[in-house]
Parts: sequence; C-alpha cells; structure tokens
Amino acid sequence: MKKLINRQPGRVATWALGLLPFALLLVVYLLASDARLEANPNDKLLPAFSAMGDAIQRMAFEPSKRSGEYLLWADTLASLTRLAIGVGISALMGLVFGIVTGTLPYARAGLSPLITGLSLVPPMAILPILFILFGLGELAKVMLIIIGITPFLIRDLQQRAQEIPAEQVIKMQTLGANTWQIILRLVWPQIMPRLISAVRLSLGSAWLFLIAAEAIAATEGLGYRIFLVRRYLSMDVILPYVLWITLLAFAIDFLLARYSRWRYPWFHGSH
Amino acid sequence: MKKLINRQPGRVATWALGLLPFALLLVVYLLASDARLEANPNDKLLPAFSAMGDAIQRMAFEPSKRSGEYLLWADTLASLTRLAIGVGISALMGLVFGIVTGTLPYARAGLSPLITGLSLVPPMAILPILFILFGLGELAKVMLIIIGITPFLIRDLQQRAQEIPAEQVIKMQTLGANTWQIILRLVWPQIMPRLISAVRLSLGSAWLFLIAAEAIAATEGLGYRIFLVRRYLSMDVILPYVLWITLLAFAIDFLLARYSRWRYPWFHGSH
Amino acid sequence: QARDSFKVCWSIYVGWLPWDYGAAEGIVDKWADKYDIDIEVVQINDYIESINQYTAGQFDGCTMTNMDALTIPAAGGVDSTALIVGDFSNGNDGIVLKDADKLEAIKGRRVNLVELSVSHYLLARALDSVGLSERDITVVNTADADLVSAFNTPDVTALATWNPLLGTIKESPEANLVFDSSKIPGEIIDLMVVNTDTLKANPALGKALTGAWYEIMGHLNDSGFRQHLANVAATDLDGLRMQLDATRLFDKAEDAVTFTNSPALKDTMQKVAEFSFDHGLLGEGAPDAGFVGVETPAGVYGNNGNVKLRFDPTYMTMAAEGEL
Amino acid sequence: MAIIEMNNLWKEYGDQVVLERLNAEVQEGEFVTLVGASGCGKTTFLKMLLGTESPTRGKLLLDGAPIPDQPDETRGIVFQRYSVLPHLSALENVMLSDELHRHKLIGRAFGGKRKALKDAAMAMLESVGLTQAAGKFPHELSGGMQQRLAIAQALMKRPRILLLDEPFGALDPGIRRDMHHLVLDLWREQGLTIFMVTHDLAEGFYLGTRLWVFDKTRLDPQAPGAYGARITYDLPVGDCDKGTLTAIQEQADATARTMA
Amino acid sequence: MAIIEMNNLWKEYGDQVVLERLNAEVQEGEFVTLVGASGCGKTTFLKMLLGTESPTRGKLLLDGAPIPDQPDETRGIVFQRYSVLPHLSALENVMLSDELHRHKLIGRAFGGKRKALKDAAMAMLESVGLTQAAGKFPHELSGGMQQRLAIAQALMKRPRILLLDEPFGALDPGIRRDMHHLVLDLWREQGLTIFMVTHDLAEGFYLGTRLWVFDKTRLDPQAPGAYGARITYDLPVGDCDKGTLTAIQEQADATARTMA
Ligand SMILES: Nc1ncnc2c1ncn2[C@@H]1O[C@H](COP(=O)(O)OP(=O)(O)OP(=O)(O)O)[C@@H](O)[C@H]1O
Ligand SMILES: Nc1ncnc2c1ncn2[C@@H]1O[C@H](COP(=O)(O)OP(=O)(O)OP(=O)(O)O)[C@@H](O)[C@H]1O
Ligand SMILES: NC(N)=O
Ligand SMILES: [Mg+2]
Ligand SMILES: [Mg+2]
Repeated sequence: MKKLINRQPGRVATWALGLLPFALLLVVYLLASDARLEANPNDKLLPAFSAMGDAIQRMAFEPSKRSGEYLLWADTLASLTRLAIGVGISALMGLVFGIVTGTLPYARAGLSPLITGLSLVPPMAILPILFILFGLGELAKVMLIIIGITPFLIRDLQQRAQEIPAEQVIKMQTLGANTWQIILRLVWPQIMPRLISAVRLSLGSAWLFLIAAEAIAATEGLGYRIFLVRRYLSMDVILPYVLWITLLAFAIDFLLARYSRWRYPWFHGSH
Repeated sequence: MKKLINRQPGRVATWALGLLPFALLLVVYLLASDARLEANPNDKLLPAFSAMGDAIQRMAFEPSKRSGEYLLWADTLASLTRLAIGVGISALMGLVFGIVTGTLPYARAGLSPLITGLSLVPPMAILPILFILFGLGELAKVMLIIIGITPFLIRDLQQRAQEIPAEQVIKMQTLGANTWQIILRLVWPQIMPRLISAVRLSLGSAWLFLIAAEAIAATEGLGYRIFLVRRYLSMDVILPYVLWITLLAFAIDFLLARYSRWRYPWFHGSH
Repeated sequence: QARDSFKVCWSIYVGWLPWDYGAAEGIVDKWADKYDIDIEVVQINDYIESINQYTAGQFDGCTMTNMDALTIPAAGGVDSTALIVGDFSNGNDGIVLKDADKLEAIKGRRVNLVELSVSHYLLARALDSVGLSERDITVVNTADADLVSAFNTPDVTALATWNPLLGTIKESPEANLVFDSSKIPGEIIDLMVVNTDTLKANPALGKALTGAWYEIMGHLNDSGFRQHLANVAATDLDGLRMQLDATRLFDKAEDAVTFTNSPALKDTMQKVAEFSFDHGLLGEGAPDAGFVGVETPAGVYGNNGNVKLRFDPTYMTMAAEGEL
Repeated sequence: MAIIEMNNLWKEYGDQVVLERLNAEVQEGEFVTLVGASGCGKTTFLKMLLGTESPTRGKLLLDGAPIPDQPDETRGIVFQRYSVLPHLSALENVMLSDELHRHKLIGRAFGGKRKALKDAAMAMLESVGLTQAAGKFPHELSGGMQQRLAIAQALMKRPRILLLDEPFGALDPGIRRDMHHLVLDLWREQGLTIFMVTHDLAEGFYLGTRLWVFDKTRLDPQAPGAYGARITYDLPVGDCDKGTLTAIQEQADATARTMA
Repeated sequence: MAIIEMNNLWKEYGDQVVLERLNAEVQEGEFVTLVGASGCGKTTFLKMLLGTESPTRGKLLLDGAPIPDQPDETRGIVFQRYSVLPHLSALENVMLSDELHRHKLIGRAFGGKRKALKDAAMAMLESVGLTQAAGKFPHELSGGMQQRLAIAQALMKRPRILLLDEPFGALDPGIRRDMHHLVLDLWREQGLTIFMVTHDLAEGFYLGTRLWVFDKTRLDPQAPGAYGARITYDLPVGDCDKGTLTAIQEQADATARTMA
C-alpha cells in the first residue's frame, strides 16, 4: 500500500469526492427545512426548494408590481455596474500608485506610510465622513468599494513592482531607457497580469463592500434586495440571491483567470 | 543627475516625506472643521480637537455612569477578546484544513471545491442564518469573523503546503517517515510562519467582520460603541475610536511580524 | 410545554429602554423568582435582527412595533401575542424636509428612510393626508444608523425616521419637521410580544414580565431611572426628556388596558395590514390584506382561521387589578 | 544476486519516449556515474530507482523483486538543491531519521534518548566536517556545507543505495574536489551502492567504478521526443582512453544541440 | 588612452572589505576574463563598471573620466539569469533598444519605422542563430537560446563595453562551447571591450586575451571580511604554462575553503 501522501485519486474519484460535500450540504438542508416546516408550515427561515423556486420565478421572470421591472435582472445590472466601476477605478489607482511607489524610491518614501495607515482604517467605521465627502448617490456606493480595496491593491502592486528583478531594470538602462521608458516598457507591462491577480484576490472584499454600501442607501441592487427582504426574513429570496452572488463571483473570477492566461502567456508560462 | 529611478532619499528625507501627507491631512481637517464650526458652532460632523479630547477623557478616564466601567477600555477588551478568539479559531482551522488538503491528494479532492465555493459566499448576506445557527452569544459574534476569514486562510495555507518542494517530502520518506510524521515534522513546522503571514493578511477583514458583528448583536465593543453613538452623529467619539482601532490594527500587525522574525529565523533568512 | 427558563430581547428605543433598567436593577429577576422561573433579558443592537431572532425561535419574547409584529413573526407563521402594550408614538416618528416647511413640498423628492418600517407607514399616512401617494415620491432605503449622517449630505432633502435619530436631525438648522406621529396618535404602537404557544403553556412568563414592567414604570419619574436610560441611549437627561415627551407611555396598566380594548385598535391594525399587503409584506401567498388575522378585544380583523397576532389584555388587566 | 536489475526498461510521458530498452545489472557496492545531455532522462532514471516514477514497460528490480513504488529508507537521495530541511538546524537535520525511527507517533526524542541520538549525530557531523555548524540553520551555511549536511543526513539512515542528482553542480570547483574525497571515503567505509548523475564528464570518470552514458541512438530533429535515450556506453572506469572521452563528449554535445 | 583605468580602487561594505588596492589599465578591444573563488568580489567589480555600485576609495575611470554612477548605453550586460525581458518576444527583446532610442516618449515604433527596426533586429537574430525563435517568449526558449538572445539584445545597442557575469554557467558543456564561438566572433566583428566573469578556469583561458585572478592575498580565517581580494594574476592569455594553471587553481581553492 502506498502512503496516503503518495496516493492520487483518479479522474472520476476526484469529481465524486468534490461533489460529495455539496450533496451532503443539500441533504442536511432538506432535512432541517422539512423539520422546521413540519413544526410551522409558514416558517420562513429554511424554505422548501419549491418556495425558493417560486421566489426565483417571481423575481426573475415576472415584472415587479411596483416598477414593472424584472427585479433580479435589474438588481444584478445595478450591482454589477457599481462593482465594475468601483473595481475599475480601484484597479486604475492601484496600478498608477503601485507603479509609482514601487518604482521610484522618493515616491515610496512619501506615500507608503500614508497608504499603510489608510489600509488599516476600517471603512465601515468612517461612513459618516465618506457621506459628506461623496454624498449618498452612486458615487458613494462605488466609493466604499474604492476605499475598501484600493489600499490593498496599491500595496500589493507596489510589492510586485519592487519584485521585478533589479537585473531587468539595469538591463533597460543599458539599453538606453530613461525612468519614464522603464515604467512604460518594463514595469507597466509586467505589472498588468499581477494586477489581474490582485483584483481577483480583492474581489471578495469588493463584493462585501458593495453589499454593505447597498445596505446603506439604495433603491436597487443585489445587496439592497437582500437587506430589504431581511426585514421580513424572506429566506426564500435571500438564499437564491446569495447563491446567485456566489455564482457571479465565481464567474468573474474564472473569466479574469482565463483572460490573464490568454493575454499574458509569458506570465503563466514562467510561473 | 541620476535618473529618478536610481535616486534614494536619505534617512531624514524618508522620515520627512513619510510624515508630510499626515501633516497635510491634519491641516485639511483643521481647516474644514473650523469652517463648519464657524457656520454652526453645534456642528457635530467635524468636531474640534478639543471636543475629541473631552470625549477621550470621558470614555477612557472616567467611569461610565451606566456600568461604572471605563468604556474605552471595556470596549477594547471586549473587541480584542472577540478578535483573538475569532482569528485564533480561524487560524487553527486554516492550519488543520490547509495542511490536510495541501498534503493529502484525497483530502484535497474532497474538500477543495467546497472550500472554494464557501469562500465566494459573501458572509454579510447570510447574517440571519449565521445568527440563527450560532445564537447570539459571544460565539455568534466570533462566528462572523470565522466564516469571513477561514476559507481564505485554508486556501492560502493549502497553497503554501503544496509549495513545499516535493524534494523535501521525498527526502522525509527516504529518512523513513510515514505520512503522519511528514505532516508533523515537515509540513506543520514549515507552515507555521506562513500561517502568521496569512493571518496578517486577513486581519483587515477580521476587523471588518468584527465591527459588523458588533453592530448587530453586542452590548459592548468598539464596533458597538461606534454604531451606538452614530445615532447622534457623535463624531467626537467616533473619530478617536476609529484612530484607536487603526492603531490597534497596526500594533497587532507589527507584533506578529516581529514574533515571526524572532521565532522563525530560517523562514525570513531564506526569503 | 412548560419550562422554567426564558429569554426575551429588546433593542434601543425609548419605549423599550426601561427593560434594561429592570434587568440591571433586579426587578425582572425579582418577578421571575416570584413565579419560580428564570428570565434572561438580552439587548440586541440591531432592531430587525432582534425580531428575526424571535421569529426564528431563539427568543420567547421581543420588543417590536405593531406593524413589525404583523409583518415579521405573524406573517411568518409564528403565532404571537402582544403581552404588554407599552406606548404609542406621539411625535417620536417624523418626516423632515430641507428648504420647505410644508409636507406638500415632498412631491417629487427622494425620501430616505428605512423601507418597509414604521417610517414608511408614517410616510404613507402622511402622503394620504395631503392627497399624494407613494408614486409621487421615490423611496430610498437607508440604514437607520446612517440616516443622521445622510442628512448632512446635500443629496438628501427629505427623510423619515424615529427618535433619537429624529431629535439629532432636528438640531440641524436646515431641518423642518413637516409631519410626525402625533398626527396619527395610536397607530404606531410599541409592544412586548411573546410567542403565543409559550405563553399558553407558561402563564408564569406573562405574569412575571407584566408584573416587572409595571413595577419599572413606577420609577418613571425617579432621577436614577432617567439617568440610567439616558446613559444606555448614549444621550443626556434633556435628550431623554425630549424623547419621552414624544412618547405616550402607558405607565399605568389601566391606560394600556383601555387603549387595547378600544375599537380604534382594530381600525389601526386594518390600516397597517392594508399598508403591509400593498407592499408585499404579508408574503406572496397572501391573497388580501386580511390574510393574517389579528385578534383584538374589539374583534378579529381579517382571516379568522389564520389568526397569528393577538392583542391580549389579560395580563395587563391583572396588573391593573393588582392580581400579580 | 545483483542489487539492481533492468530488463528492457522503458519510460514514456504520453507520446514522449524518455528512456528506451535499458538493460543492465548493478552489483552491491558499485559506484555508477551517469552522464548525458540535458533532458535526456538521467533524473527520470533516478526517480524510477527512487520510486517516484514507475517504468512504463519492462522491469526494474531491487534484489530481484520489483522496486517499491514509493520512496523508503532503502534508498537515500541528495538533490542539487532543497536537499536539507530549512527549518531544522544542521544537528536536527542529521538527528531526524533516528528520531522518526524511535518515536513513530511524535517523531521526536526527549531526555536521555535524545542525548544518545545527539551524540551519534554529532559523530556523523564530525565525519563531514560540520562540527562547528551543528547549531546553524541551512540558510546560514554555504552551498558546499549544505551538501555535506545533506550527505550526512542521508547516511544516518544507512541506506543500501544512495542516489545523487548533480549534488555538486552548484559548487565552486575547489569545494567540489573536497566533496569528491568525502563521498569516496564514505562510500568505501559504508559499502554503499551509489548512482550519481553529473554534467561533468571528468567528475564522472574520476568518481565512479562504472560510467554510464545516456544518449539517444536515434534522433529525429523534427520530433525530439519520438525516440528515447539508451545507455550508449557502460564503462568500467580506468578502462578508457582519451579517444573514448572525446567521442562521448562530441556525441553528447550533438544530442544537446538537437534537443535545445 | 586606456578605456578603463583603476587607481588604488577599494570597495567595502561597512566593515567588510571586498576589494582592495586594484590597479590596472584596460585598452579598447581587450577581452578580460575574471576568475576567483565564490564571494571574492567579481560581481561587485562588474557592478562598479556598470555604475550600480560606487568605489569606496580610489578611482575608476572610463576614458579618463570617473565612470558614470548609473547604468547607461555605453556598457551592455548579460547576467547568468534574468537576462532578457520575459514579457517580450525574442524579436521584441532585440528591437527594444532601437524603439527606446527612436521614440523617447512612448518607447515604441509603428508602421514603416517599425518595419525598418524589425529588419535590423531580424538580422541580429540571425547572426545568433535565433531566426526560428523570433516570435517566441523567453520562457519558451532553452537556457542557451535565452543567453544568445541576451547577447543579441545587448549588442543591438552597440555598447563600447560588454559585461558578462557567468553568462554560460547554467548551460550544458556542449552548448557552452557553441556560445564561446559566438561570443568570440561577435567580439572580433564589433571591436568590443569585454569583461567576463567565469567559474571555469579553462573557459577563462580559452576565451580571453587577458585573464585576471581575483584572490585575497591576506586571509584571516577568524574574520574573512577583514581583507579584500586583489588581482593576484594578470596574464596575457597564451603566456601561461600548466604550472601556472595548477598554481592558480590551488590558491583559489584554498581561499574558497576558508571563506565557505
Ligand atoms: N512529469 C513529467 N511529465 C512530462 N515530461 C517530463 C516529466 N518529467 C520529465 N519530463 C521530460 O523528460 C525528459 C527527461 O527529463 P530529465 O529531467 O530526466 O532530464 P535530465 O537528463 O535529468 O536533464 P538535466 O541534465 O537537465 O537535469 C525531459 O524532456 C523532460 O521534459
Ligand atoms: N549589497 C551588499 N551588501 C553587503 N555585502 C555585499 C553586498 N553585495 C555583495 N556583498 C558581499 O561582497 C562579497 C563579494 O560578493 P560578489 O557577489 O561580488 O562575489 P562573487 O565573486 O561574484 O561571487 P560568486 O562567484 O559567488 O558570484 C560577498 O562576501 C558578499 O557577501
Ligand atoms: N417604534 C417607533 N418607531 O415608534
Ligand atoms: Mg536532471
Ligand atoms: Mg558573482
């Protein structure tokens, strides 16, 4: 018998093992839900799958009575737009400041302590100040994402820029490059795939901040809906929404990973 | 003249440059606060430093009338205890599951997909379920931290365990080690400093979840206090609390880094 | 089934603050001992979460308004009894506008409030009173803890909320209170709600809670009591007085019994049920506003076969008659 | 009986043939050195001896039985890098195998037992000249010292076969010659069977009792993976003239160029 | 006038003396090979020529003036690793210096200009035998091809001085010999001045017109950093017999052992 550490499951076993815990979770949910519904047929905490199916049908495929919109899609569009703008601006700032502080020692000396300090401030605790600065409109929602993830992105990309082998920076200089050209033709292109990795890492937090922002002041969005219906414990809506968010998060992560592999083969080839 | 990329600031310049943005922030705050207080002496949004001083005096050095406690310290103790328990349990789970999935291919096949799935679920969206599952005691407050950071810790440590060079695993086997011994004498000790790095990375999220949990179900704690006095827009209390949280976060991060260097010189020596 | 240990929860609102005094001063324990049971009184920071926890069965009783009692536990199938009718809001909830002192000016504005809460109900009633409807405005759901700072931003020109947030907002020179709950007295009612089955099996719980509550009410004018409440609410004595003044607190059990027995309660619950139904709060399965029956001493509103919320003056009557 | 025996041994990765038709016997106590162009399968061969890779055809026998399909204490190994455990001091690295043996559950010794293991380990460290470095971590040691430590660590387990994969490739020429003496001494003392891969033909000639050259006898420049390497020379060392050396060198170079 | 001149040159890191009292002149077109024990300061010396390290005492002159204190296009370099830019294809790597030169702001050429640069780059790639690999990224190339690319890239800038730091250390012996021919051809064609560090004494003798041995003349085993290395041999190549080679070897080995 091989030692456990040397034993590799086959293809089929890998799939089966991977699906098993999900199947178990499902069974546990079913049992718990049945037990609660037995005791109180109106119980809202662990709705039956049929109730969730109804809720999905209602939210996704029937126009809302109030606004005539298909709520799930309207919410998804609103949230994804905010997420895209927030993460996009953060990525841009992370890129610019990360490159500048990672490449230029003087910029690093001036900005790094501030960024470190800011990265430690819990954004949820300073919401009132954020409101004054950015109002309560779309900007504010997006701003919470930006404030939440930009310091991380900057610090990560600064690190990555500093990790570019000194040999390559020297090489650029021997080829006649000035500082600007070193940034443009060495640091920036090499940071791009690392930016994608950093964005992938920060997406979890971005979702968190998005949901928090939508819980604060909004009229649509996935987080808005969840916090709104939480008022009457509509788990039949919340659970499918959570699943949907999880799926979206997974899809975005997957697409970013794919894009990076396709666009930056040299990065993935050498790692 | 050296190129900008080659120019290094001296010791004094580094300090001066690093402090400059903080000084600027301070000045901006003072100006904005003065302007608002000029317009409305009762303005609560940007209190004068004297008002914050009074608040600190009241919260930190005078016993509360409700409980006779020194609120700032009681809140700090409560929050740090929750943070320590939450992060401690998460670290333990991260360590155990990270090692198991990182070392044993069968465990990885079975658990990795589940952990990946769970890591994508936004914990804020399933708060009601969490509170019902775990009650509203200390465990529940801590649970949000645990659910928030454990999937990240497990995935990171799994990655790190997988990165241990195969050569070393083989070497252990040629020295007669079985699977358990390989874990005990190779994987576990090598993962420990990496656990500290991972914990440092996750502390920001841990604070966020702590504050969110305290906002919902607590009667003391730094997050509770901030959300309590937010109803009165008591920025004179909120701002010092936020600063204090930032300082605590910084101190914890610093101590962990120091501890790691002291305890695992071999890790830091070779990186 | 009979038990001897219970948990009730409360959240920070002026009408419920006395529960903390009762717990801290041992009054609740004293009454629990008297009936040979244990009662744990738990503060929950987030109001909605406290109701959710109660609805999910984590607590035997919880403080909430009449509207939330109908739309959360009752609509969720948890048969609930309003054991103690503590007060009704008599100015504690209000609508504030910037740059206008007439409610009519709200037309076309975005109104920030906690959607589907009593503020929303208040707004609906207010709009009604000036011949407007919800279509004339836009409701922006805003978390209660953030309403005060939200008011400081230029984007926000109208909002509806309750105390102490309302009081803090009114301090701002820009704020004009254009409507408040004193114009709809008795419609926003603050209750101690307990699970009906639990109460039936354990009358001792009802007796102990009610007895404790009216003993606490006896301290209403003590300075120690007021100071305690002010501290818990993180305000001062003036702030507390302002909040109490806007609250019609039934410190005498007789008054609460009279209020509960009056036919107006049934009408109020009808309005609330209709509002809730219009906003989908009674659940998708609800065919009409009367889907969830509400039992009041003046009769049942709605579906007799599905009564889930009961206003039961039995225990308050006992208190009024000194039988506890 | 031969300690190692190969019968028509093949190793393929998918379509790519790495090694083909290997046939040889090695007796206990031989010192076999392996040379060949980069990528021709020397490391792959060692991995099969180690048990981390399995032959795809043919037989590889240890004492006449199929070789165990995972590493164990019969075969020690020293790699070019990662050869000692970075989190243990030099002394702990050398004590490790005894500790694992004595205490199956915790893999650690304490008290008097520890003292005994420590003495044995210090004796081994002395024989490789690392007494002074006993308390240091590997990252505090130079490359040569790390490799001496790796050898000491492997020998503590008294393996029957020692596999060395370019163990001195990263070392200074001077240090390398010192290591040669060390390895030869230990080999003689302990009666080991050694397989050692090297890039340095001279080293191969100097150290071994037997030199194997791995090379492709057929080469398709369009599809370098179509044919595998074989043992093209199997020389008892001493039995070679300058001409052989040059011939080997040129043949290996030609292969390397085609494959690069 | 000498292209490079050293007058009583020292390099220290804090207390540690790395190089001391170096004096020499190098004429344009010379091919200087540097050998010496590991850690004796060869790379440090190249860094001073490159301008990334400054002398702590004495003078290092280029054309009679202090050498620029940062890298520029007069001096090209090829390292043992990281020698080409991983995110550019082979062709782009070679075109890079021209693009940087033509378009200061964007460092990129388009259209007709790009075509011209491309042709020049393809010619250079051909001269190092990489025509086939023009479109590939470095990670798709073998080690030897990467180093050929690095040399092509450096030579496109037509530097006056080319610095090579063990450029072939990681290559197969056969491939290495091919590279020797390539470097010698290019050196002759372009009239370069070359400084090349190597660990392989034979390589040093074979390639250079002049061989420098860096070694410590004074050694304190208790404090290996107390004294620095000097140029202990400065041999015009060809002018050496077997005895010199052995002597150099033994001396360097002794130093290496003390320092290890
Ligand atoms: N796991 C694997 N999967 C696919 N191909 C592999 C694998 N391991 C090795 N190879 C291929 O097998 C061939 C032989 O590799 P090996 O490492 O044995 O060569 P080597 O002789 O040790 O070379 P070097 O001298 O560079 O160490 C190479 O072409 C390599 O690409
Ligand atoms: N930045 C630095 N700070 C302090 N000491 C340094 C620094 N760079 C190099 N040294 C020291 O200077 C000495 C010479 O290093 P150098 O890299 O020049 O040696 P080398 O001859 O190139 O060795 P090798 O053959 O191993 O490449 C070494 O002892 C090294 O530890
Ligand atoms: N309970 C309230 N808002 O009156
Ligand atoms: Mg190999
Ligand atoms: Mg060097």
